[in-house]
Amino acid sequence: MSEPPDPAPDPALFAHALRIAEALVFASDRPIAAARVQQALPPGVDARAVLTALLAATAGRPVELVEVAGGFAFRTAADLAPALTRVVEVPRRLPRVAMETLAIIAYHQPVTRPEIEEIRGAALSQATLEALLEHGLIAPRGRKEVPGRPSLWGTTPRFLEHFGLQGLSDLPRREELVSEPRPLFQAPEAQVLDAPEVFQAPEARVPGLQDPESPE
Amino acid sequence: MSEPPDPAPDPALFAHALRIAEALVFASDRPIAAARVQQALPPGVDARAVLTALLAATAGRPVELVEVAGGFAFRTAADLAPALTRVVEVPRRLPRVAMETLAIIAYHQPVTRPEIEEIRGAALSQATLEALLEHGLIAPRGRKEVPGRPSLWGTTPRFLEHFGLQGLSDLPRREELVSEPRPLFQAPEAQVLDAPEVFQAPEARVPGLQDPESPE
Amino acid sequence: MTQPVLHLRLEGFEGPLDLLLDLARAQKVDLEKISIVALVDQFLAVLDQARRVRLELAADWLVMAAWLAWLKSRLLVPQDPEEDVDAEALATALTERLAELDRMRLAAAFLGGRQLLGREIFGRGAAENLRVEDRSGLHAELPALLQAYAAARRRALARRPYVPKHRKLWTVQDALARLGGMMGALPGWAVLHRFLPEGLIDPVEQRAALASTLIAALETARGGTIELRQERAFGPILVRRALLAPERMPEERAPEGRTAEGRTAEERVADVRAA
Repeated sequence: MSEPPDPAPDPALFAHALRIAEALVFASDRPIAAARVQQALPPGVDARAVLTALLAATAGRPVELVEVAGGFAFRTAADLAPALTRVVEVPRRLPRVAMETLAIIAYHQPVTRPEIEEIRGAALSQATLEALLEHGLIAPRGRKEVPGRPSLWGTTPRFLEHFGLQGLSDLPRREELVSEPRPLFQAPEAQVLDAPEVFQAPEARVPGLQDPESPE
Repeated sequence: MSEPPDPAPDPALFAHALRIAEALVFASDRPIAAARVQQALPPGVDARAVLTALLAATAGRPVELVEVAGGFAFRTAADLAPALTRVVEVPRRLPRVAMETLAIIAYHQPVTRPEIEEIRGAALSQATLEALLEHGLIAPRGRKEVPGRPSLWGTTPRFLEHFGLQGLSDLPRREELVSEPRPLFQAPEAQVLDAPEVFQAPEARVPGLQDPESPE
Repeated sequence: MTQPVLHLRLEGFEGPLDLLLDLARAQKVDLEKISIVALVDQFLAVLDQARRVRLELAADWLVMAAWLAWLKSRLLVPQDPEEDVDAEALATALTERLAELDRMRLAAAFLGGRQLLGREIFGRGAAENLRVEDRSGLHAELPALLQAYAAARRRALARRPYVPKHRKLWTVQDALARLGGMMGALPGWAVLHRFLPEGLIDPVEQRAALASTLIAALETARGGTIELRQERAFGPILVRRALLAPERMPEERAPEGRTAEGRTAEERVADVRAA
């Protein structure tokens, strides 16, 4: 605004203006401009002068006035931050693609990227592999001696730690997870042959749906 | 809380604790429980003692510590209201029906809507209940096991905060709520209000549990 | 002139109880000591004036008026000992309701007289967030890992085009040869399954081999070299070397078991397929 009409106003008035300014900055939900502070002050008191005095008065206090973009605001003194900040752990979930990739590496290791893509039936982005690497869940395990010598990937001890596993053998067997065809008469001598079920095909064994490349 | 372990701790440590407590409570817009303050303090310093000291230190400041809704918060001093409301946009007051309904809920909680209507001798509009809900002043408190299982209503911590109450025990006792012929409440010394002063709760009514040094 | 004012007045009351309380307060005595009879008269008078302005009045006003008129008559007439309603008790209940409504009014006034947060008193406008989120951790659960594997495999398998599998079927000729070769070493009854070729995994191939072996067994049994037996339907089929006339080939002789039913080998195969 204009020049302060009185560079040394009434001390009591100035003290009251200081109180108003402090309360106003405190109550404002964003940094408050000097012009807005001016509106709340008694006439004849310059907001700039009041705010400058307030900057000096609150310096060293646990909460100090600071001038930021757009105006004035109160901020916790920097030296108190360690005592006040409470660190909250918000663990992230792996995205679905990363989780699937990790699972395939766990079950098929050592495995190349093209093999992972083959198993998932979808392309695998470099970013996904890098995210798993960054978390320390997978590590390269040499190269496969085929044309192009692709890297082989395997899981790390950190992977076991994360998922609470003693070892890879703690993982459930693949057949328990994916219903792939089981052999009917795997061990004929062990089969109890008077059990009539032997002759009945279980539903799961519908021929058309079987894995063309039977794994076992 | 338990007894302060050390009635006269190291002054430098206590001063540091005061700074931490001030910054911690100042940073939040909601009341902070003493237990939360305790977590941030150096070991061996009792939060209650620090907060009591802080109540005394900030009394009369434009932004003072008050005990409200089971915790501690910084609030602008009452005498600055006229200057602040000139700049800060203030919400409208609740209509009379809403205030009466709120009072009935506060005194009769948990209470059903038919019970509120019975006391008021008039139907209660959905809009009134919704307005109170929207302000966060009331909340459902389960259902009453009577035919129709009507919802039970009660007041929230925000209700206490909104009206500057430490707890429900800060409300005048029912016996004190008598209009004529005799005047009820002594007008508290400093409160200047256009609302009838008779309804101001005197400090003497602060129950024993709470800090004897009332914030007001 | 007063009529429109009265009209507005009644509108201003939140129901009959509200008006009653206002009238009771006008008696300027303790609510416990109000005169119910006087109160009733005043209420009816107000309602009467209101009705002169407009006939329609809300039902709850009229119900209250009727009830009050009845209550007044009970209070004035000496108590009938036979009467099961106690007018005094009803009057006390009404007084108590008025007193409670009055208390709640005062409570509302108490609340309204407080300095309100956000109106007169202000809290910190821009709260500082002292929480720091540490998102470096990993939310890892084994079930999620396993589900991911199963989901990836299922999806990949479902997407793969169906390619009919090349099958190596065990022919009746193969079965005859295998049966003949193994018969010599057979000491007694043996289960037919023992004559299936080893290493068959595919269930279709297994069933084909079973059918071929059964046909071969039936054929051989017809030649009299072996005997077949089945204790019950779907039970195991047993095979042994024939004890009598090993080289004979009787036309009509049927071995024991289900072949006695006179069904052809092809029908039996059909049975096995259907199983």
